[in-house]
Amino acid sequence: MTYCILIIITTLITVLLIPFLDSKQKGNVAVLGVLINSIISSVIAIQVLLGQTFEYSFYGGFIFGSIILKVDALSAWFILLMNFTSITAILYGVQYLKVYQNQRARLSMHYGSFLLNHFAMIGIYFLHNLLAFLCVWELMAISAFLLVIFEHHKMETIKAGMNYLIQSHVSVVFIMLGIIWVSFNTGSFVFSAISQYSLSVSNPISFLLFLCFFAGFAIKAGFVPFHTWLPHAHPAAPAHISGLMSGVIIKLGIYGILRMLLLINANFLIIGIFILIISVISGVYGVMLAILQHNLKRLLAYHSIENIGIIGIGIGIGCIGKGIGNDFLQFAGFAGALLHTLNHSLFKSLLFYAAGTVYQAVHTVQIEQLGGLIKKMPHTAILFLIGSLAICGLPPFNGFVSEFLIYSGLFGAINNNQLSFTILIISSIFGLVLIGGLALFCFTKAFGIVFLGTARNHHPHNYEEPGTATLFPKYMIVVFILVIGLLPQLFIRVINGPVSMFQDESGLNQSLPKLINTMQMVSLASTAILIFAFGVYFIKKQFTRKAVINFSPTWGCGYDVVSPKLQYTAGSYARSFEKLVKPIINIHKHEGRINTIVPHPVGFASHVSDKIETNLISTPIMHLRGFVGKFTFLQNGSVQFYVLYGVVFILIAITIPFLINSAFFIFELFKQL
Amino acid sequence: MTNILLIAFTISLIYIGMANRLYTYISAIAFQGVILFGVAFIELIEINTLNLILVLLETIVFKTILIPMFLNYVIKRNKITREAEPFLTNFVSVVIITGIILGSFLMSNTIHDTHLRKIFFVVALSALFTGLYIIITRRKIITHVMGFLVIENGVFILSLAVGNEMPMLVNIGILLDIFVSVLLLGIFVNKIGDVLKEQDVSQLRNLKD
Amino acid sequence: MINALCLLLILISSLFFSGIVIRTKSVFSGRKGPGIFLPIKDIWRLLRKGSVYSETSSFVFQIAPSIYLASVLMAILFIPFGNIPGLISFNGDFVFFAYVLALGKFFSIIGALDTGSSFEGMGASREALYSMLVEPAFFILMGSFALFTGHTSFAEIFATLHFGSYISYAIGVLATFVLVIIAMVENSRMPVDDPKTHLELTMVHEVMILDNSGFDLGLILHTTNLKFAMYGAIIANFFLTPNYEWYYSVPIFIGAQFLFAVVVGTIESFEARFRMNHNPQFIFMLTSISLLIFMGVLLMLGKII
Amino acid sequence: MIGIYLVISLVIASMLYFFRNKTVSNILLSCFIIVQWALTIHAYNNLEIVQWVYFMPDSISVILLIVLSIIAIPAFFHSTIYFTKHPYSPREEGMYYAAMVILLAALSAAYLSNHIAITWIFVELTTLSASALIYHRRNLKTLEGTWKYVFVCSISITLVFIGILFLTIAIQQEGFKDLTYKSLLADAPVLSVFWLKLAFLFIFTGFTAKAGLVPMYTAGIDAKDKAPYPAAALFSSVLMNVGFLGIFRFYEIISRTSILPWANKIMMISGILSIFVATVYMLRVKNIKRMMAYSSVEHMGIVVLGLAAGGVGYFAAILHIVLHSLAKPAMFFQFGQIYRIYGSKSVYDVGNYFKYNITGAIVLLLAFFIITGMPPSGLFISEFMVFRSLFEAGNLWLLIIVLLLLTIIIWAFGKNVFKMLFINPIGFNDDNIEKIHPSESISQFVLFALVIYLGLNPPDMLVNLINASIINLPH
Repeated sequence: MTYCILIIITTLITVLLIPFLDSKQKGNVAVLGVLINSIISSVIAIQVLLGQTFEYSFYGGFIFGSIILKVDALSAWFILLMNFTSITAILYGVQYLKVYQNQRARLSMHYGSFLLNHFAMIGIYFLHNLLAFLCVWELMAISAFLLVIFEHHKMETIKAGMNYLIQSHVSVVFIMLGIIWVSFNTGSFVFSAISQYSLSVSNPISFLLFLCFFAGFAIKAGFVPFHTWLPHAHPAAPAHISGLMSGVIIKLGIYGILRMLLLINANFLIIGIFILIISVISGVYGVMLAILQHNLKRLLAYHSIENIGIIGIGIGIGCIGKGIGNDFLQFAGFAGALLHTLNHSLFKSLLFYAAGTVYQAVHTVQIEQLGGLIKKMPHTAILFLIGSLAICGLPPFNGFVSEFLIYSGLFGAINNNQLSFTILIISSIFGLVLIGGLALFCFTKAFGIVFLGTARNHHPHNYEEPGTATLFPKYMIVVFILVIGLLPQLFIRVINGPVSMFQDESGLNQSLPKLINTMQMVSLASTAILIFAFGVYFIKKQFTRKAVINFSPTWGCGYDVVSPKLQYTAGSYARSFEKLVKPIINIHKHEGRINTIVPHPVGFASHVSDKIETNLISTPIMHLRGFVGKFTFLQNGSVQFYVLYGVVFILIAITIPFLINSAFFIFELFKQL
Repeated sequence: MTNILLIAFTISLIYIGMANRLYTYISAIAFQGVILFGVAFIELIEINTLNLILVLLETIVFKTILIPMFLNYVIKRNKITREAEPFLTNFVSVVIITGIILGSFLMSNTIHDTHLRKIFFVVALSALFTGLYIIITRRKIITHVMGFLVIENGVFILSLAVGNEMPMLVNIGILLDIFVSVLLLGIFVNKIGDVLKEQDVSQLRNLKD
Repeated sequence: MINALCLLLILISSLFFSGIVIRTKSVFSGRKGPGIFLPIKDIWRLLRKGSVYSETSSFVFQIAPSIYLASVLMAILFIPFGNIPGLISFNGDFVFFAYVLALGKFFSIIGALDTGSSFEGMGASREALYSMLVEPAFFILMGSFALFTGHTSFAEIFATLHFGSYISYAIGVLATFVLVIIAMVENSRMPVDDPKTHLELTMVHEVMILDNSGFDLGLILHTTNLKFAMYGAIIANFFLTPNYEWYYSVPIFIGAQFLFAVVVGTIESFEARFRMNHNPQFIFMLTSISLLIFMGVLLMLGKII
Repeated sequence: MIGIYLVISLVIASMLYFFRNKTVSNILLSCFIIVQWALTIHAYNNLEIVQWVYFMPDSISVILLIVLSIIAIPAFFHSTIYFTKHPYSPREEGMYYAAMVILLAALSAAYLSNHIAITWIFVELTTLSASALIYHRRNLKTLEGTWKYVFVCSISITLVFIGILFLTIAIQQEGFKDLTYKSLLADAPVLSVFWLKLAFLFIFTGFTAKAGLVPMYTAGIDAKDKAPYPAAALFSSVLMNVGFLGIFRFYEIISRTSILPWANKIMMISGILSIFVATVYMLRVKNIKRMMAYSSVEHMGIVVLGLAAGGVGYFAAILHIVLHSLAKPAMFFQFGQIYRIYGSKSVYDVGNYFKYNITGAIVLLLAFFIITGMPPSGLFISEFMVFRSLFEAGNLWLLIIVLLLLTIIIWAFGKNVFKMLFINPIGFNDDNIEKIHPSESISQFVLFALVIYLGLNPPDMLVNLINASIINLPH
């Protein structure tokens, strides 16, 4: 309990302190606050993972009833990964915001809301009271919104922020409906009330309840078709916030879904299939759109959707495993999902930070204008490369481990006695592979075009590699990425805690040793790759010590006027893919034609728009506004009308019953005839 | 006797409906005042004299003499055109007012109430809605005031219907009557007359969304 | 130590492979053709040459070929030999196998992009697209084997893989076909790509390595051979059933490799290269075939009657 | 006590009008505050004790009275600021203060009266004083606003009177005479349904003008727009409450009878329509004051819905009224500062407030989150309870519609608020803009803190009062 009070006090003090400090100190204080809170909460989490229990309950007043503070293995896991990314985010953020030294008010708001955000997220993982949960949930959303609109002098930033705010409010609405539903039937706000209720009702009902909560959390997590806020919010936010959002905040949705899976006991088979399908769709759709983006951060945002899809696949097969009582499938599924949650938060934040560094160096994240950054910013380039390899799920990096877990779950379960699942599983394997391949396509493009070759348009001023302070948090992440990639068995052990919460006692942990063995082999193999690579390179070095090395322009097939314009662009790189997917994705082209004898300069531009967003969000809202707009005659400024409204109201209220009665009378008359 | 008076009152409503010129309205309102005096006298004969006097003062002095004069004064002072300028033609107005009367009559028939004398109810209701109707369909602000006065008369009749047990309500009604009329006309004469020359509501339509 | 046998054999057969292919082609085109060892000699010569690097390229360009080779070597470690598992073998190792190849591909692609040449970018784009399209086929194939045998590692799968009924033979043939084509695509040979073409615009793999020279080029060329040999080994494993002793299986293995090389040669001499925009559907066709295999397996297991 | 109070406030008002001197008026105002609080405390200590025949403090009236006494202080405070910043002739100033005092006194009396006719009289009085406040800035626009307000309110007050007459008819049939709420509650079950229906219809419609609900909300908007912002703050809080009180008291009576479901339907329709109208104009208006006025309409709609839904909704409705009438004035006070900086009420002219007045910007930000009822705002709790009551009453569709409309409102509101806060205004030269001292925002912060505290953890006193005030409603 004292821990929690400590956290609250720290947050209050820091938030109140920050506005009165000068710009440098603001940052340091914010770092300090985040560190303290992280350490405290992490201590609790680690204790819990080591087997202690953390549960307090106190009376929260007339409205809330009893509030339970509880950390179990699941929330402990999430707390840890949340803290890590928050720390890296603030560390990097302080450096990132150095440019804005002179705008003190802005910085105060930013750091203040960062601390609030961190605090709210801790609260989300601690609280087991639905109403209180909702409050901190919205607090988190609001503070995240304030973080996103840091560059609030731009209209599009505000637009994106509003979009995010409204959608997260919609998610709150869904969750609130669920809470009302439960509290109406049980009269209590504690989490366990949900399981009570779902025990008391039939499966379809509790599935509906689950859907209600799922919709709420899916908006936060960014499952298709609830993903539309991500591609707007991420590019608008400053880099460290994009990293935070994509690394941690959307994971809150995952946490919520997992929590609900623990509480609601519906037919897990149905739930699993539902989640699996929606996740495969999210994954494929996300990466498909990602390839066609020309804005680096937007591309990464779509990749978040894809990775959420992968996590969802893990959860889905976990549920199916629970449903059909396949212990291995269940373990692999949930373990894969949880591990991928961690992994994604690592490499995605790394990628966003790198993108941020690029932005600060050359003031654009338009892929088509970049190129050749590796020359001047080798560190950033390597970091981005590692991130890309990890996100493509290539060994020996961490992304592979979690995907491997999911794969082995799928392949392990392929041989079950229901045909439908076999089909389902093979199709989700297909989806997963497709996602992998597309991700590779996408990140070869991203890395290759942004960092390799030469600059595609003349970068105005001479930029350079940022200092150690900026690189340090990224290398922190890299260390973790490599550790997970090379020593997965350790993490499997850790993850056993939260995963076993999903398993019923019966089939507990036969699959753990099995997986640990496999993981040892995986780590062996991963190490082997590194050894091979270095070995070959070493041999090469030895072999070509005496060989003559000379440099010349790139071979232009005889055309020896080297110009950056000759390079392959991102658009042309994606062209071959674009042709394949044209039927399912809106691609708008603006093409200038040469129609005079003396050709004038013409341009070509293409951008892709999110079909789901257009059909699901924009169009309905347009119609709604149209409908609402029809009623603007009401306040038309003439007193007669104002009086008329009253008269009409009274008359209608008087006459309607009469009319209804007479209608009934006539109806009766006809009946008698 | 009361009934005859009340019927006369109803006729005056229809008369207002077909009237064209503002002076006709004013005279009609004055006429209604007289009728109200009669009705009040008959109805409230048995209540204590103080109340009675108050009521009679109100009907005769205020409703019949002061307000019409006041209206005349306003019309002259602000050089308001003498036409009522309704949105709808008088024919329609007459039809609708008749409809109102008919409707309130029908409605009163649904009441199974020995206690209340329906005629009061009918007249009051029709006066109310006629007044509202006038407010809604006439263009001039002063006609709004007139419509309001008609409503007030209706309320007065209704309060008479219950008043013989509860004089307090009648007094309150009178209070309202005097109070509001003074307020409205006060604003009217002092301000609107100064600011706006032609009493067209359309000039008071700046506040809107 | 016997596990290393397969590795050894693959390494050996990789030396001959392209030689055999070339010789086959020349025979079909009525020429005498070069010696079997010519390609290897070329590679050896390249290895000792100096190299020219593009000025636009960075260190990525220099490390890429090494990692490419390393990835293939790594992949080879997984290949079993009959009932003898590879050096590394665990459940789901073919996932690792596929992903480690993808790693190599990633580096070869960014290596190509590093030169900033439009041709190499084009080649890279095509390569990425094709490997993306070809991966599902491989996974579904392995999935159906996993379903068939109930195991999820190369070694166990091939150890327990045995053909009984007619369907199974059909499946075997189909699987072999798919693997052969996968090998062709992965090594960008006919009919997807023509290594002998001289127009950069129509190349896939060759255009990616335009700027590689000397040692790197050698590495890349030999990596291709290794890949061929590797796929050959996988195909060979269909025919190495557990009940043979190793002195039977080694000749079978060699024979299979040889046959595979000849087949490749034959295809290359009688098949014309597709138009570029026909390639995707052709490659995707593999996926559908492997789905057919999957259905066949379901039939065999009596899940669909 | 109430008698003394009325007399004193009348005296104070007249003195305010005649002694036109800053210090004197300040002293007088503080005196009035003291008297006001004295009345409040006295009322709280003598619950359910009839004084002066026609007045009896009960729980609901005490709650509203406390709210009024709280709001009165910052209202006067900001009025003084208003007069230091915008010079007006002492006469006008005196007029303004006198009218405001009368308004507050009339409101207090209207709250406390236990006789339906007396309530009616004092409500009438509020119309008068309010119109004086609206017409404070003497120009055509304010004149129009005043005219409309007076006219519509007179009509509606007449409707109320007619309703009372019908009620009288109803009770006369049963041979009762007494029109106090207590006896009405007692008699309600036996009264004739027909007359009660008519009475309810007229009284409800009449009071909507004050409460700012469909159908008669219209004039209130203009009033809040045209009145000086401290007065507007009062209009959108305590003045609306008196309308609500009128409805609530009669609803109590109705709730004893068989026509309760019918009345609920009427109120639900009115409530949902109010929210809808608010949505329509939130999307449209660019005048900040009107925007806030419409948001008040929306909140009253929510309140009425809660009342109509019943169950936990009763509690929620009262709580919502309290919280809203604490939160909304704060926003109006904030508006005063905005107006001083930009000299305009239009969203188009206001912008980048964050740069020019950071404290005020924070207030505005808070105001947005609190008034749109996002947790941890207290209004969220009351809204949550209202939604829950709707759910319990089985109006799931209604609930969904309401949620949708509220979301649209948040969007529309937010769009404007954030434009004001962050986006640079066009053609606004920021040299020689006045620096606003943060101390002027303290009252807003206090009010917001109050809203959050009362919402998240209402003290037992409040809870008991609310429970006591809904004791007459069916459970």
